[in-house]
Amino acid sequence: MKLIEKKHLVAWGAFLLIMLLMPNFVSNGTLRIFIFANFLAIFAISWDVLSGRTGYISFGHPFLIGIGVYATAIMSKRFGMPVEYSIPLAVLITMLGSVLIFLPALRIKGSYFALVTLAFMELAYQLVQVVRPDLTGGTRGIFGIKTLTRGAENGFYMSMSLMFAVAFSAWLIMRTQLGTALSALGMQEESLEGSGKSTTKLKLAAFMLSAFIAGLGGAFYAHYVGAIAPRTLFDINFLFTIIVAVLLGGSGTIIGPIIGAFFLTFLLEFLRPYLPGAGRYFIYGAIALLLYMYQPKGIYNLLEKLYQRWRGGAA
Amino acid sequence: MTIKSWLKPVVSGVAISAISMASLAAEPIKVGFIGSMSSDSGLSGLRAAEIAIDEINNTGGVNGQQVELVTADTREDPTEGIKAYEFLAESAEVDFIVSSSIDDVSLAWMPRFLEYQIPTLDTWASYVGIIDMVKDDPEGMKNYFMNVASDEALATLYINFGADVLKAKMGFESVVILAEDTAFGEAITGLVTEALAPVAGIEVKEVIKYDITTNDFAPLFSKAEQSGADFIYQISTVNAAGLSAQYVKLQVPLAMTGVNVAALGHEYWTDTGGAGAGISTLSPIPAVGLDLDPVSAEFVATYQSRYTSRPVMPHFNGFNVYHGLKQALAAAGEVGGFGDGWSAAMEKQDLKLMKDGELWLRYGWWQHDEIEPVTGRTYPHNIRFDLSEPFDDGAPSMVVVQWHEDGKPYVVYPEKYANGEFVLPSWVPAK
Amino acid sequence: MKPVLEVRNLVKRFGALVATNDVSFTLHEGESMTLLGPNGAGKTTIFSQIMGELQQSAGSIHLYSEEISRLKPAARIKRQIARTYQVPRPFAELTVLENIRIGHMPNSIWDMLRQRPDLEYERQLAHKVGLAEADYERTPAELSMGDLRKLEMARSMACKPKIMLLDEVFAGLTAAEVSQISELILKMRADGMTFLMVSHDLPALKPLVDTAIAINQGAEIARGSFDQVMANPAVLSSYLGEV
Amino acid sequence: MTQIIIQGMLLSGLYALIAIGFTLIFSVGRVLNLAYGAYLMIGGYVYFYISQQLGLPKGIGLILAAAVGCLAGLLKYRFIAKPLKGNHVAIEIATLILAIVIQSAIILVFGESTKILHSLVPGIVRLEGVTAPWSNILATGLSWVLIIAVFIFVRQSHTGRAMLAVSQDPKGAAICGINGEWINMVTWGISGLLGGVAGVFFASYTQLSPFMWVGPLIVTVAIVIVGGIGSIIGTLIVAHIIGFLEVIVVSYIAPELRGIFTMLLIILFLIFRPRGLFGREELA
Repeated sequence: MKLIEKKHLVAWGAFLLIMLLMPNFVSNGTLRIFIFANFLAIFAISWDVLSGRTGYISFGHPFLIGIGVYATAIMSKRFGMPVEYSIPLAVLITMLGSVLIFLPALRIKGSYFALVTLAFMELAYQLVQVVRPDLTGGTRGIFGIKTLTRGAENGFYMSMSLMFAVAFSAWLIMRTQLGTALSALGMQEESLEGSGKSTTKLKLAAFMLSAFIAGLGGAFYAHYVGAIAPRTLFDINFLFTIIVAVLLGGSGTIIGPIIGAFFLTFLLEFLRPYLPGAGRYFIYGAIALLLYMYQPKGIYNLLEKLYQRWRGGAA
Repeated sequence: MTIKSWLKPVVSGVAISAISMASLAAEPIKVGFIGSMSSDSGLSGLRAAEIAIDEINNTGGVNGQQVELVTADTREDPTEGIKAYEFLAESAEVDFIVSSSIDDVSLAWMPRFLEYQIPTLDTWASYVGIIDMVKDDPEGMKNYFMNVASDEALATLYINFGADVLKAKMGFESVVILAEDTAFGEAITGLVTEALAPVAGIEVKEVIKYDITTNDFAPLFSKAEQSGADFIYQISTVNAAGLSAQYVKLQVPLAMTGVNVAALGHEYWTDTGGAGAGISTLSPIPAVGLDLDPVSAEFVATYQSRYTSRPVMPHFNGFNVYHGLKQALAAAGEVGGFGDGWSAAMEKQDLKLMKDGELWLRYGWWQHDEIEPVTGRTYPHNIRFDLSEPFDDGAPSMVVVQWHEDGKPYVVYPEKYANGEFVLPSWVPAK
Repeated sequence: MKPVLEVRNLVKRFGALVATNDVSFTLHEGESMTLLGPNGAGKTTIFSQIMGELQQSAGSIHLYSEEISRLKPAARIKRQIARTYQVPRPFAELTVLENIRIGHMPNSIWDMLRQRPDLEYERQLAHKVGLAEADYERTPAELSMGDLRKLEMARSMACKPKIMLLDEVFAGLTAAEVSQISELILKMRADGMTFLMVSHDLPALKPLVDTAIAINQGAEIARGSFDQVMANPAVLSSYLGEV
Repeated sequence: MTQIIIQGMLLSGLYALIAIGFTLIFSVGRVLNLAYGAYLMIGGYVYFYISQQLGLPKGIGLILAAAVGCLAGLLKYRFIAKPLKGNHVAIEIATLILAIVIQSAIILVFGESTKILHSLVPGIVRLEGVTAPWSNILATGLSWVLIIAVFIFVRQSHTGRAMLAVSQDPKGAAICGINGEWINMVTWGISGLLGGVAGVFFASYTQLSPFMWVGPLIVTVAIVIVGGIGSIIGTLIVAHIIGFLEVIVVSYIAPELRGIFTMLLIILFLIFRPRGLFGREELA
């Protein structure tokens, strides 16, 4: 079941094709919305690789993303480093930074692990304002970061290719024996140990993979928006958006977080004309809460069930 | 056939029938408003834009074209600001953008401005770095204008206030700076320590920086008291109401002045529950407590008859939006739209608002090679200001406003605009 | 016959409670031994110490003459020892074959990524323990207790052990399933597997073991062949005492 | 020195007051209610609406703040904690989402701008050159009274002992005929009530804003983690450790480092001593 079949590749191909053709169908404004949806999808996949699979719930994911964002922003803006170097370095630094939340995971889990990661995010928020504000830009953040693209179409193609590459690679990895082992880690850590597997090694793999994706997404994000501020980066609202995207779409899958990210971003944009202010988040949050309470397995699962019922009805 | 090409005939069909129904030709001019819809300053700007556009449409529009307003919320968040700017540029395809964005948000969407080149007027952000961009890249920034005096001009006039009032009148010799730990706080701290001391002869005893999430200022006020300074200079944009409320609740026995963004609004008194007395703040003009010229007074009358919810009076940026938007549309009317000639036509706009036969407010621009005499540098596309009495070349860049214990704001500096005295709160002993 | 597993003077204390009280035994290659005793006698605690899930308070454990008392569970399993649990603990959302795969997949992350799973081997194992072909793609929730035990056996066997510790391997099984598992154990014995077993199903256990050690309150009370031990009055009274 | 002691006592009293309702839920339900900060916010805004916008007496404002907080607690139990029973992580996620929903609801009703509450009791005292607002002295006193009251309630009353029983062994308690459902409702209700009252004091000391819930939530989490789960006395002591630590950091080291020590405390304790200083039991 976890193996790669032709129909999967056909589905991925169709997905890629639709995305590639998207600029022909929709306005530039919609493309801009897609760009943010793509980045959110990357962050959601990163969260899911760690928390959705292994069960180590991270409440501090913006901490990881923030490392990538700040690393590339500081290196390219303050030290004039070319983007070709600053982005890979930022990804590396994010992976190193993830060790900080990996070490606690060796001792604690569940609510306690979630709280530690939350504390790390808050700590990062405060430190970034105090330590070397000449580099981090303090409370105001960093402006005028070199942007990689100009125009909605280019931004769309860049974010879409990145999202697709991340999603497809993550999907491939999850189809390997490593993916099976990571899922097993989330289900029964003790049994996994009892089967002779080093859970430490597997956890490290999950953290590194998640940090890799977070750092990559964060670094490209920084070079897309061109401006970052700690208040909106190390923020509970941002964390909320990532987690909700995964849970709504369906955790433990790759397509789920993508569906969730697209659904949420477009919902927010759809509401903009009716509720221009922060009131949008009320409807957004209420929908998220209801879906989470009554459809905890997410939209993907719901679609799957509908599809099966439809097939059952047709047959 | 793409959806776009399929939609086109439908859309143009609708458009044609609309044209045949209305005798007026062409599509409307679209004006985008970008700002924080839930903040008082954002709302001031938005309402001012609505009033200005209605007035223009009622008098026949711009060259027969009606003007339509599209809004985008920034939530005072840089990322939301970028999304909002993109929405205006790409989804709404506006012709012109008027912005009530704070500094951070304007800086965030600035790369998008450079990309789209949609004529844009800033009415809140005052960061002098943006004006420097106009100086360095006149071609790329040609469609950008800022009709609030840049922060360097604000600070310069404030130093004079220190010399003329704080030192000469109150006898204050030393200051303790209580500044939020932000880039803005750092910049103003730098200006004050470098200029207030030598120019006004006031010694800086200590600089206390605090985190913007601070809830409890009591230990900070104790520290300020212990420094032995004569007064507190506060620099507070984010947490300003909380800081001043606690100042009053704790009855800190030192005068406090400086930058307090919360006190720039007319709702300050009710928001702080009366706990805002004695606080003075610099304010870009038109400020709270400032008398108005007849044209602006009429705008306020319209505003107050139309909107009953807060803010009951537009903030300074509301006036800037009202007058600035009208100027931008007038420039577009002269050259037939927001195309190539617009920037040059906008540069020539010069609105002189008189009160009692004197120049009261001026909405004109510094030209590219024009040197401001006091600072000795240029401010292209920044609103024209005057830094020394009698302010006959432009309005002053700012006034100092103080909330007295009767619950009213008074302008206390400069002399020409003052309608009240700078006083100490009742619990503060005189020097 | 050479000794493969040696337990020497094993002691485990939980506060004041002595759960394992100076237990020693040696298991030889191909031998099949059982630990007998009432509930709470300390049998599972001994299993857990051998596997490294619990750290002993005193004494030592040797595998092929190498001391393993301080090694992590994964390292011990690598040295070809595996166990099953009293209550099966399968991976709830993985299929039967994937559950087996966990047992035999490589240890290095790189190999996990690179190597394709050996489906043929997984099927063989599943077949060997008597799981039906139709169940291979099912999840544990859809299996009977008997099938879960078989799955546990298969997953342990996938670790390619030479010594297997079976904990209550017959609990919750139908008579038919008991004889299926018994047959499997006999067949594996014939292939050279060494067993240490615990079960309350004494009639089923009897034909499978060479040696028995009776334990009560953590300490050994008798040792010998199955029949000898069962005839020991101390053993009888400890069992009767339970009832 | 006097200044440190007076300011430390006042801040700690406030922290103890906001932490106690959270401790109660954590000890009985073993649940981290991340929407707890929102109780404080609800309490503060209800008081603001009643006593400042409607102009009714402050006492009515305080009572209604408590009542609405209690109601919020009961609703949260009925519609979130109960349906997700046992799944701690799911409750945490759901309460986190709820906190955001409440935050947006407050923005819709009251707007985003900061509001200042009139002090419950206006005026200040000057002690040895240190100013202390009456309102804070009252909050400190009230926090002691409430903590002692909750302590006595839990130890002495029938319902309180039943709460202890449920916290230690839910199944055993059920066998003994304790109605776990009822006990849970009482706990969530009281927790909401305490949160509402604490919110009035917290907001009148600081300010009201739709984002004010995060700060006190973090402080509360720190107090409960360091103090030990469900230890009421631990809550009191650690509230003082953290309160004094903050005042000392602000006065002697650097004001901007204030929150950093709290965060480090959380991280260090969770990793190295998850049962806290006075905790009874470890939560996996």
